Amino acid sequence: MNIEVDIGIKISNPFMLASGILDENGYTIKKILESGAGAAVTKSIGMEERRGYEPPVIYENDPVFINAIGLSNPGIENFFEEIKIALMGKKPVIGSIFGKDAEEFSYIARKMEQYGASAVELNLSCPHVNGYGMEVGSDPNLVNEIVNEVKSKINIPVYSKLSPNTSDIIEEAKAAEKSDALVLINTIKAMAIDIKAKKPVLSNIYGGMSGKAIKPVGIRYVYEIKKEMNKKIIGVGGIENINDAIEYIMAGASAVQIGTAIYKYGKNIFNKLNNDLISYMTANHIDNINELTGVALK
Amino acid sequence: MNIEVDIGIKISNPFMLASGILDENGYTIKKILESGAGAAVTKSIGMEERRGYEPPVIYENDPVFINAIGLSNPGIENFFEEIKIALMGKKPVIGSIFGKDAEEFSYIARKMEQYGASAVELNLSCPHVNGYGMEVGSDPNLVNEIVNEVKSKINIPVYSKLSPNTSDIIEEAKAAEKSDALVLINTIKAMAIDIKAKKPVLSNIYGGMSGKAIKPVGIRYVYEIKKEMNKKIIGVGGIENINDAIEYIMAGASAVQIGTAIYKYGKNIFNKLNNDLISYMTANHIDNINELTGVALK
Amino acid sequence: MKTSIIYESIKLNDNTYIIKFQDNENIGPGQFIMVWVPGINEIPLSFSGLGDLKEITIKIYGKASEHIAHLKKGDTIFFRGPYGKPFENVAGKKLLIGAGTGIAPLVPLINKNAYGVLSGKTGEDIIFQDRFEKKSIVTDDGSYGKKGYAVDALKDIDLSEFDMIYACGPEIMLKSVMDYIININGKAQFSLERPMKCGIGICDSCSINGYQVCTDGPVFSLNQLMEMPEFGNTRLSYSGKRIKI
Amino acid sequence: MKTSIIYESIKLNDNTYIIKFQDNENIGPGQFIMVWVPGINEIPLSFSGLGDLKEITIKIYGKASEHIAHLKKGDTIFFRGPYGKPFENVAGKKLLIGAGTGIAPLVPLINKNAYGVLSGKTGEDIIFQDRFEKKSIVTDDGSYGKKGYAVDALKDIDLSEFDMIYACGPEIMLKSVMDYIININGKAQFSLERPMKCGIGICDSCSINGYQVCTDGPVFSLNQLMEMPEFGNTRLSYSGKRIKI
Ligand SMILES: Cc1cc2nc3c(=O)[nH]c(=O)nc-3n(C[C@H](O)[C@H](O)[C@H](O)COP(=O)(O)OP(=O)(O)OC[C@H]3O[C@@H](n4cnc5c(N)ncnc54)[C@H](O)[C@@H]3O)c2cc1C
Ligand SMILES: Cc1cc2nc3c(=O)[nH]c(=O)nc-3n(C[C@H](O)[C@H](O)[C@H](O)COP(=O)(O)OP(=O)(O)OC[C@H]3O[C@@H](n4cnc5c(N)ncnc54)[C@H](O)[C@@H]3O)c2cc1C
Ligand SMILES: Cc1cc2nc3c(=O)[nH]c(=O)nc-3n(C[C@H](O)[C@H](O)[C@H](O)COP(=O)(O)O)c2cc1C
Ligand SMILES: Cc1cc2nc3c(=O)[nH]c(=O)nc-3n(C[C@H](O)[C@H](O)[C@H](O)COP(=O)(O)O)c2cc1C
Ligand code: FES
Ligand code: FES
Repeated sequence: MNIEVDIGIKISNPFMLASGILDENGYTIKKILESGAGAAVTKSIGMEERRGYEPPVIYENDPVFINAIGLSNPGIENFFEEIKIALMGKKPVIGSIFGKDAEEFSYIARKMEQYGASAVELNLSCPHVNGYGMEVGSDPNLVNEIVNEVKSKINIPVYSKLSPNTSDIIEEAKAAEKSDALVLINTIKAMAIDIKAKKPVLSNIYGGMSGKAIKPVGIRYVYEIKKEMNKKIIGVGGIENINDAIEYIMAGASAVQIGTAIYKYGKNIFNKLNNDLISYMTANHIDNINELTGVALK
Repeated sequence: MNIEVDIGIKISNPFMLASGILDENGYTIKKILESGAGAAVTKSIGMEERRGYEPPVIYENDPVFINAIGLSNPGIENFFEEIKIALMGKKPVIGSIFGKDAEEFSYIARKMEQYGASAVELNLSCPHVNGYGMEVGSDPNLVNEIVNEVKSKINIPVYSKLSPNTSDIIEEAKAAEKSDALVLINTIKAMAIDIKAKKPVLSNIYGGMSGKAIKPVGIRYVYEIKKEMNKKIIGVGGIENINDAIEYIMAGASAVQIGTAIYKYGKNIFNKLNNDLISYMTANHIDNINELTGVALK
Repeated sequence: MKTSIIYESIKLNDNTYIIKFQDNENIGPGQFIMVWVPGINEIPLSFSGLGDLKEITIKIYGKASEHIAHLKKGDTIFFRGPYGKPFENVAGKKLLIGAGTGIAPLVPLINKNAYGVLSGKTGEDIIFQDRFEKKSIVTDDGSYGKKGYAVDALKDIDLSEFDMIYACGPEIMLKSVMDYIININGKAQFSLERPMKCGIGICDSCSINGYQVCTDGPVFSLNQLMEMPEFGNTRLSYSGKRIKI
Repeated sequence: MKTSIIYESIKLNDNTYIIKFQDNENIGPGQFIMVWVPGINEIPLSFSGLGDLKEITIKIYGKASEHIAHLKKGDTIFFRGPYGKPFENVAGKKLLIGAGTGIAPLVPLINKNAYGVLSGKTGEDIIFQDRFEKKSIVTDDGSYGKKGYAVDALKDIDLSEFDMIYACGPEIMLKSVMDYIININGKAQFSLERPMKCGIGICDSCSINGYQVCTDGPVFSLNQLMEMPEFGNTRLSYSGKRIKI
């Protein structure tokens, strides 16, 4: 039975840690890899150290989960040690990065490659400096420039993570065509008000919704883009169990990432997913997990 | 204690029936009005009779609810009798309409006015004929043209219902500035795959997600737009109980619409919301519900 | 979506089949499920058997019913539900009136105290007649039983001796039965069929005078139906256009 | 977000307050809540009293703690939780070591069998000393009790007679306690404080060697801590930069 998948690099199982969840401290990443994840994506790292927003940075009311961490990160120059520690987990570590333009992205990507990352994931869903409320990812020309620039500067695979907060994700995906894989989706902009306090809960007011509630949106984007272009896709958004993961795979994903579910099921969700995948494949007479990718499109 | 609200017309309480849910048959609308709704919006009606999609037209797996009814409707010429029956409910009936251009919208709007509708709601979130995957609502020029044209042709209030499947809803809202109120939000494009059948569940593959899962997105749009422009807003998306309704009102809504929750709580949800609103206002010493509109913005 | 494996398929006549499958859900007589045929359609079907082995009886009208009717042992059936309100099963004497496959949801009500009235266009349409000890059979063309409609068969029966009358079939037939029994026996339950899309009371396509057949029905009492001017009169088409029945 | 109405507020010293409020939740000693001050911040606080009237003891450091400390009877407190794993409360003899407000979460463990070691920068920082029958008090400046650190006080005590040692305070103090007792008494539980954002094990800001203080802790056993090279050594800053402790 084969559960190894190829996303430009080979990973021993299709379950990856999503960016921003338990992946700031190298020791935590190491532990997640030891708990069964096939690979781990780091927190998104930028040029400079960034404090991020003050708490409350999360709102949790199952099935709704909203976060506004605010891209807090130590800056790429301070991230070497964490990657080094994480790599003791002996599985691929993928560096998630953000920047304001192609130059920043490619600088950070090169650093990640030097630090030993197996691939980089471009977080194209972060706020754009040159325009209120805009996101890098909603400007196809900028996406195109960033992806091409990064691809030309490093030798490890490049993944583009796209934002669902857009009217035309296909245009975006096409702009990112040179990527080795597309990562779909990031969080959906949302907010919550506490009616007793009569105030927004998050200190930043707006945040990104993740978890169970966004799975149908993630499935839609994976399916829609897989149908439109034959690109490797990594599915993410609301995966809580093996059935959710299989749904993403059938929609067209080659691998999947898990984030929010960890607060409900703990780090051991990766071991469980692996076991449940084997059981699923046995029960359904599937020899190779890759057979299932995109079957719902047929 | 005052629970009457003004949305261009006065309605006796802030709870309205959302478009597309139990509002195709005039008798059902009448019953909903008798069950305590302050007003009811009809199903979206177009120029011609439309069959809509074949079943499955819904996917239900609480908290996820997705529909793809496909704008089935009898065509405006055949809708007079339903409005006539609905009006026996003795409360405002609001005609939801869709079309491909300003001319169609204004023709149908005039008909709705003649039929006795108290206001019209422009469904600006339906598929655009002239462009794959596009929606009328994501073209601000078209929105502007439609709203201005309809406003100039009828004497009853005009509401614009906007789509959340866009990167810049503020631009859209501004394009619809002449409306008497904005209705936020319509469903979020989504889909579900049945992993046993290995196929998308909905016959149309894609559908619109509504219910609990989208409330934080609706709250965000109401808040964001209320902050940007001082327009009357009708909030809709995932309201299941009085706390959800109050959250929308605090975010900036003057009235709210209820759709999906009806399958869980039945038509009597309107009576319950009214009773619970009175209890809430009593407990919190609020004399006039309008005081609460937008308090979270302060 | 639930699934079950077909345990047995029985051909009743040229275009009617019984399909049996395992399901532990506690289902009442008259309730229904929405059966999905992936890639084709989803249709409402009620139960003709309610044990641990559930039984549906299906007549082929179009693609979906054809696909379901031809399911074989070992195939998978996809469905959601059960939905709707069941018949209230009384202890006393029951009259069961079924037109064509309309008899199917009444089958679980059959016992020693039940008298059956079975109607059909031709003899081919008469099914489950051997399940009844006492019965009347009528066909439109007289090819089996007496010639006539269900309501004609009632004229030979003393309705006052029944504690409950149950009827299921096309709305036009139900209306004629209602009009006939209304002055004789007020205790009756009717199972209605109207076009269904959602099955859960949200799309309004199956509605009748503010009631949703899928959630408030499909079983309604005589008293409820008497207050529904739409009954036997008008309904909405699949697109939502009001049409005559 | 949960809410409760403040029942009582008690001033302990210039910048330390006890706040009492009703909450029926069953909370263990050492568990904590995230207290939200709308418009300002959200901070972790543990309990110094666990009855039906819950009690938190709070020292003013910045805006959030100031706001909470100044809550008055009748005001509303907003919080979520309880979170984290509690101390395991043993039946035998207990040594409770608290530095400053670090003594607060140990208060619910006090009984006849408890011996307290209270430390502080000055005498002002020593709180809850009257709750202990038997105790040692040390201050950095010698303004109250003996002059010295918590670990100095331990040197006068026969640690082998305790069934469990409990300690709470700054990590640097916990580390020195650990280093001291490690060879004498292996039965100890430490409550750690690291910067918290989410409180539910997802943001990684409170982590120590792969463990999340908010969910795997805040209470860790001596054995667990011995396997954590980060303990008392490095941690991540609020932005995620590795810094010396
Ligand atoms: C609550 C409920 C319970 C039902 N239970 C059963 C059941 O137990 N067994 C069963 O066989 N059917 C039952 N039906 C009817 C069944 O749902 C329809 O026959 C089915 O939807 C036909 O689908 P199709 O796609 O095969 O045919 P379609 O393609 O929808 O129809 C093909 C042609 O047949 C006509 N047609 C379809 N259905 C009927 C009908 N019922 N009567 C007369 N003409 C029809 C259509 O108008 C069309 O001309 C029930 C319906 C409801 C609402
Ligand atoms: C699990 C856990 C339980 C806790 N329980 C309690 C409790 O029961 N009672 C209590 O008073 N505190 C407790 N704390 C500490 C408390 O959360 C902080 O004191 C609080 O976050 C300070 O927030 P602030 O916004 O008021 O100050 P900030 O604005 O965050 O800080 C102002 C200044 O004080 C410094 N500072 C902040 N907190 C501390 C601290 N704890 N020690 C030393 N310097 C500090 C900061 O570095 C800064 O320079 C606990 C912490 C954790 C992690
Ligand atoms: C607390 C939190 C922090 C996140 N931070 C990042 C980030 O730094 N970069 C990024 O690309 N995505 C970030 N995400 C998005 C996740 O990687 C993921 O796309 C999203 O949460 C959907 O997956 P999930 O439902 O499994 O969490 C974050 C999500 C959460 C919940
Ligand atoms: C079954 C169904 C049909 C709908 N049809 C329409 C429609 O015809 N026109 C429209 O503007 N919105 C339509 N909507 C969207 C609702 O009016 C509403 O905006 C959305 O469902 C969010 O509200 P809710 O969560 O309370 O359902 C439909 C929603 C559902 C669930
Ligand atoms: S089938 Fe949709 S309301 Fe009955
Ligand atoms: S505070 Fe976020 S992981 Fe502990």
